[in-house]
Amino acid sequence: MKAIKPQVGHQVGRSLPRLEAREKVTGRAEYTHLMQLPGMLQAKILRSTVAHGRIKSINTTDAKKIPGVFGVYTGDDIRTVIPDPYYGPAFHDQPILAIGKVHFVGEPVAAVLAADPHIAEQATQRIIAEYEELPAIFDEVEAAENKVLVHEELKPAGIFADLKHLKGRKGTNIALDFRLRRGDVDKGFASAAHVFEHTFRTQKVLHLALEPYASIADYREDGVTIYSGAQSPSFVRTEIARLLSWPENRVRVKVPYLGGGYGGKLYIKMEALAVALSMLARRPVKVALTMEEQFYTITKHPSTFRIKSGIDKDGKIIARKCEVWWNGGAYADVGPRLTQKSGFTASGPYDIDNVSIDSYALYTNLTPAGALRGFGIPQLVWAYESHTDMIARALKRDPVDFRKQNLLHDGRPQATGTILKNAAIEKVLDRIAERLNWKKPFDRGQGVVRRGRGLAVALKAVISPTTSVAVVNVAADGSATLYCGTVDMGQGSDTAMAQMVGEVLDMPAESVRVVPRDTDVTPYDMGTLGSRSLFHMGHAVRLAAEEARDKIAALRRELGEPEGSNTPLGDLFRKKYGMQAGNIVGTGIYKPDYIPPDSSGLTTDVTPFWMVAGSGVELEVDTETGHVRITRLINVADVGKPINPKIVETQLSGASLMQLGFSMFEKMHVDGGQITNASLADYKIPAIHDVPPVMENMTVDAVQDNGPFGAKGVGELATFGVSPAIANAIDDAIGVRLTELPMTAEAVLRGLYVKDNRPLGDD
Amino acid sequence: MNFAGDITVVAPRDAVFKALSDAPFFASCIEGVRNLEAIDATHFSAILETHVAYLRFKFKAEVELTQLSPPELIEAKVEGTPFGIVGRLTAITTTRLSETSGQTTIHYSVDATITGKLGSMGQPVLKAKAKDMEKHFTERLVAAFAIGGRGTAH
Amino acid sequence: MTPFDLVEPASLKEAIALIDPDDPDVRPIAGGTALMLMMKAGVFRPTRLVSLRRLRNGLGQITSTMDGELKIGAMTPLTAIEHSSEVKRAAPVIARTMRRLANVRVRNVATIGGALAHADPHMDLPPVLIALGASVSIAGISSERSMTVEDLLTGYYETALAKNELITELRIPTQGNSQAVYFKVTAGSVDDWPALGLAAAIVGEGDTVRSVRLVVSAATSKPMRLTAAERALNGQIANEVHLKRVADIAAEEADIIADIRGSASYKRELLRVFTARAVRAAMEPRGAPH
Amino acid sequence: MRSARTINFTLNGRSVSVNVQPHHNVVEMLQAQFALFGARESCGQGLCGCCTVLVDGRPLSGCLYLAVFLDGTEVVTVESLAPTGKLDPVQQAFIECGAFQCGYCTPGFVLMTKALLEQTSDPDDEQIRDHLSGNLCRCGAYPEIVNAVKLAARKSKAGSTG
Repeated sequence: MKAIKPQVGHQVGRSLPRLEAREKVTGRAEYTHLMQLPGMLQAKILRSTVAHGRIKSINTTDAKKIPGVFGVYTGDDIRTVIPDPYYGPAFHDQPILAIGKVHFVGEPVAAVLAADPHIAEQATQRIIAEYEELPAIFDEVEAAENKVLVHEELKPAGIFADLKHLKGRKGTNIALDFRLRRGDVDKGFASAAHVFEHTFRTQKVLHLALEPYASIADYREDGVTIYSGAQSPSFVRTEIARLLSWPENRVRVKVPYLGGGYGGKLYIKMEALAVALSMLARRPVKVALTMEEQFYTITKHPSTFRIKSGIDKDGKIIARKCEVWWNGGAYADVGPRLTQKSGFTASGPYDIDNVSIDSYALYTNLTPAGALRGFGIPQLVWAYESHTDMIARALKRDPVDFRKQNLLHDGRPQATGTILKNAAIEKVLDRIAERLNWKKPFDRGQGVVRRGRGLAVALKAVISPTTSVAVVNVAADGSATLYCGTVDMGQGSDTAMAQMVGEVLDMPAESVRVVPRDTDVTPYDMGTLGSRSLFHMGHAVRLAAEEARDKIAALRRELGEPEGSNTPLGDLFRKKYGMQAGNIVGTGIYKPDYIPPDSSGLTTDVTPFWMVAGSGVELEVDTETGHVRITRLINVADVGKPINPKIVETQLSGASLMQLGFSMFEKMHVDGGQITNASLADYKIPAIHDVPPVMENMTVDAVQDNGPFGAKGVGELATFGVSPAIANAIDDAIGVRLTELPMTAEAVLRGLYVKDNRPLGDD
Repeated sequence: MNFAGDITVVAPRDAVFKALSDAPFFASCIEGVRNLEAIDATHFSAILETHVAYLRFKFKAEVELTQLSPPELIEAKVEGTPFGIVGRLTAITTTRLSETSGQTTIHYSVDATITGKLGSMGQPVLKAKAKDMEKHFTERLVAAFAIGGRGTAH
Repeated sequence: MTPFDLVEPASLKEAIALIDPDDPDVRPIAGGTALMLMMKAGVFRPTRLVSLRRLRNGLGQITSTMDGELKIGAMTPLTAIEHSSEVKRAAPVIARTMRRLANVRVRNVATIGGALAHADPHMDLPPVLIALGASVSIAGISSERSMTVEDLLTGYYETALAKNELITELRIPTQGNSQAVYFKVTAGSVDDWPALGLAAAIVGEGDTVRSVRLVVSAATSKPMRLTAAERALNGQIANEVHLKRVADIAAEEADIIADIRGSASYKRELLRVFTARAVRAAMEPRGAPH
Repeated sequence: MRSARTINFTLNGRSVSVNVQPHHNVVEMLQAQFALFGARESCGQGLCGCCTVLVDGRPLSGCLYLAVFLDGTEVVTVESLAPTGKLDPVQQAFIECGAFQCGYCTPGFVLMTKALLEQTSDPDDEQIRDHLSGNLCRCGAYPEIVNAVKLAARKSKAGSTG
């Protein structure tokens, strides 16, 4: 092996391979799903078979009799150790095991513990649960009518002040109603030369991390240790401490590498159940789900988006009304947050004087929905960028020119009123158009196969306000260790953070040790989500490293070193302590400014940075079968100054491929509340043959002035524009407009047949 | 999962209604139903056992006649629990009868839901099986009325 | 999975004797790729499995007879068939089909006998084998019999095999001037179970179809010959006008099932399109790429 | 209780003998009895490739293969590829090309690549994609994986000739 030579000098901007690369290619990287503790029991879960119902009885007698079964537990048992066993980041609405009622097919109802998972699984089949079925509701728009109620009463969590007014509200499925009013949208429509209204829908899809959800809890009288594939260990600690009425320092959360997260492993998932079972069993307990069970855990939000735009005679968008219904499933998870935060930018990256936005979080009797790479933005962009092209087409305007006429620019207020800054929207659009040779004629083909091209651009406000804390510890030999709570789930954060430490302390990034996440050791971080880590934790890490650097400088001065001395650190420590001893510890805390929106949804400071990206697509359509072949996929993003260009490129590439699956074929099919394709045999994710033959992933030349080293986040960016770019290209190729995801071959062919006035039958 | 179809038999509507609302007769037309027991006039229980190749599926089923409007409408609700595997089968069946020139057409529709493991992974094969059972049901029904007449299924 | 016993007989006779025809919880297991899925899903909980692994030596050969008939032992892994030069020579369509069949790991383990006995209508090989006119040899407790693959597959997972019968060999007759193609049509991801499978084997003479076998799969509950379409093609000139007619006949005669991969109406359209495409491809001059 | 049995096979170059239950699959056996976690179950249906092991040189899905069937075979897991700490050219290529993100699927892709290069020393793009079509990477590192396989082919060649 050629050893990779540690590089001295600038560390930021290096395409350094991931620090943990060796662990991963040798199969030795640690993941919770694979961990074993001595004396550990395995849990298997009995899940609800009705979408909405009252639990009449749960008979565990037969299951308990199976040799090897340690115990069988229901919600009542959980309550003996955790009296109020409801959890969740926005609402405390989700019981550890169902209590009284079940709210979706697949909801955990009982759990079996055994040393042998085969035995535990077998025993779950012997539990007899009886339900009295209640009417269920599955569609988000129907749920808003409140004819069937999922929950009797809303139970917002205390941590978000702006949800407090929802406490105890009855008779509604609306968990949150975000409202933004800017200018006068009705006046705008009245004075418009053209008004367009379209409705778009997205389907239920899954994160489908290849490492399914897993948590292990080891409960002792004096504390509990949790090993978990969690994206937000600090939140898990807080939430478990709350459930147990303990101080946080008795809860320890350790997070090894994650086999994928994509938003699914945020907040709290299997941890509470693992802790409760460990309390009941007084043994370490592992709750490790199967692939099928992931379909009953958390999904992306299906959505319906009705969008209406008024255009003046010159082609300027003067008014836009957005109504979005988010299908949150049976428990709120972080849906209300998503409803609000994505609502800020629902009107898109356009400069529009009159905007009205209503965004509703709805309860339904489906698997709960939460964050999934983009936090609602891909659903919104799908609608508004399809809408943009439809308007351009109807007005016979070039889609790029029409966008350019209406784009938001730095210095102008975005819908919330916050002034846009460091948002290279036009640069991104121009680059996509340039890569697509937009100005040049395009061969759309003749005969069976037709060709088309399309693009889309998008804007997102990062989640705010959130806090990150980091510690940099320089040892007496001069080596540095970083303690931070950002979870590396494949996005390469450990590497990027090490590069920042290396940059400040002038040492090779690969020599910096990044400590695995452990809440006993690594300080607080709000969570690894929403492309926030590089910016927020990046600043905390930078500040911690700078403090360490300053302390080293002070030490040099104290020891009488001349200005500009480069005496090795080890020698300094020896000089100070007489031997290799001591530490220098630097800490950094970062929390950006934020002003919450007023009752009209307006604020002058909605985000510390704007996320900007877009995609361009060329494709072929087989007009006899509807098959779409994407021949070229271009993703362009504004990431400020990339810390690690190679990792940035692969993040863009990977995110766009994930969104390609959501765009073209991924869909959870639901029949009577039951997901009927809950396996990789029937729920397909993109595989190697689905990758477009040509992919280009690039960043525009930009600097985020307030970012660490000019950088900002990247993880979600390339999900934004993919779906509408494809839909726009399909329309360009064959004149068929799809308004619902996924854009399957069948949907395309049906569209063609409708266009030909011979619609396909329904059977 | 939805099924619907028409079956025409050569018999007057009253006779067909009477036959179809007779639980033992009705059950005898469904392949694999046994141990039919009447709990009261409108509630029944039975065991449904069927197989696909070497896979056996056995349900404990409870049937409730939710509406009997002679001579044209029968509605029933079926709830089944499989043995040995977590799941649930629910079905709402609607049967309407119409008579034209001595023939009665049975318009049936079944709205069935299967949850649990069978529902998450077994839908395609169970659907194929249900289609088979549908055919079988039609054949038996037509045959039952064929004595002295002829029925057609389509 | 629930625990079970595993027996590994060394001879075919012994294996058949170990399969109790009256006990539905006893099954033979070859590669096991399909059976394992059933057991993991909990829909099949055997008490005993009879492993056929030790029969590989006797039933794992690929040979061809003097008159060009191909004989493939039932325990031959799909990979061996995929890479066999004899198979490539006698029926190149099989090697082409294999490339997109399941994946390398499954093909390394799954056997041809096990695959046929599994009888999942979505599988790629059965329609191809039916188009090629293939048969299987079947061994029972005291007798042997032979059956076409077409007759073997009777429904979704259903075969004409008695419980204690085992497929011992697959036989593919010499193809002469016949040219065969298979279209695996997926509706979403490129790698998926097909929404439609369509196999065609045609002896053509110029534009004229001398004999044809057309087989639909995946969209139906078992792979089925499109006999009406075959009749309409036989002896006819396969021009576009006629192909359109044949495609309509095919779409009319197949009993198409809707599932998550597509509605019946859509699959019927696919069947129309691919009937024509398959005939065109199989009528192309030899050596032309498909 | 069903009877366990003893099987003998070669695991990463060493002869081993182990007691297994008939219903245990290869992944369970490797994890429980040898603490080898490179092969791991994800989809449980042989579709994702996370559980890939090489048996007699051929890759198979360890989650769908009964452990008892390993009797008399030669088994190679990802852990054997860097026996002295020196990475295999395939592993090195995956690192250099950035051919993974979360890493959960990586051992499977590495072993599949190893098997491909044993068969075909210089595969083209289509052969690579066909061979890897049954391995899933939810992070979407496929373009980098294809590059890595090509780089590994070059490295392996250079290694064997030099």
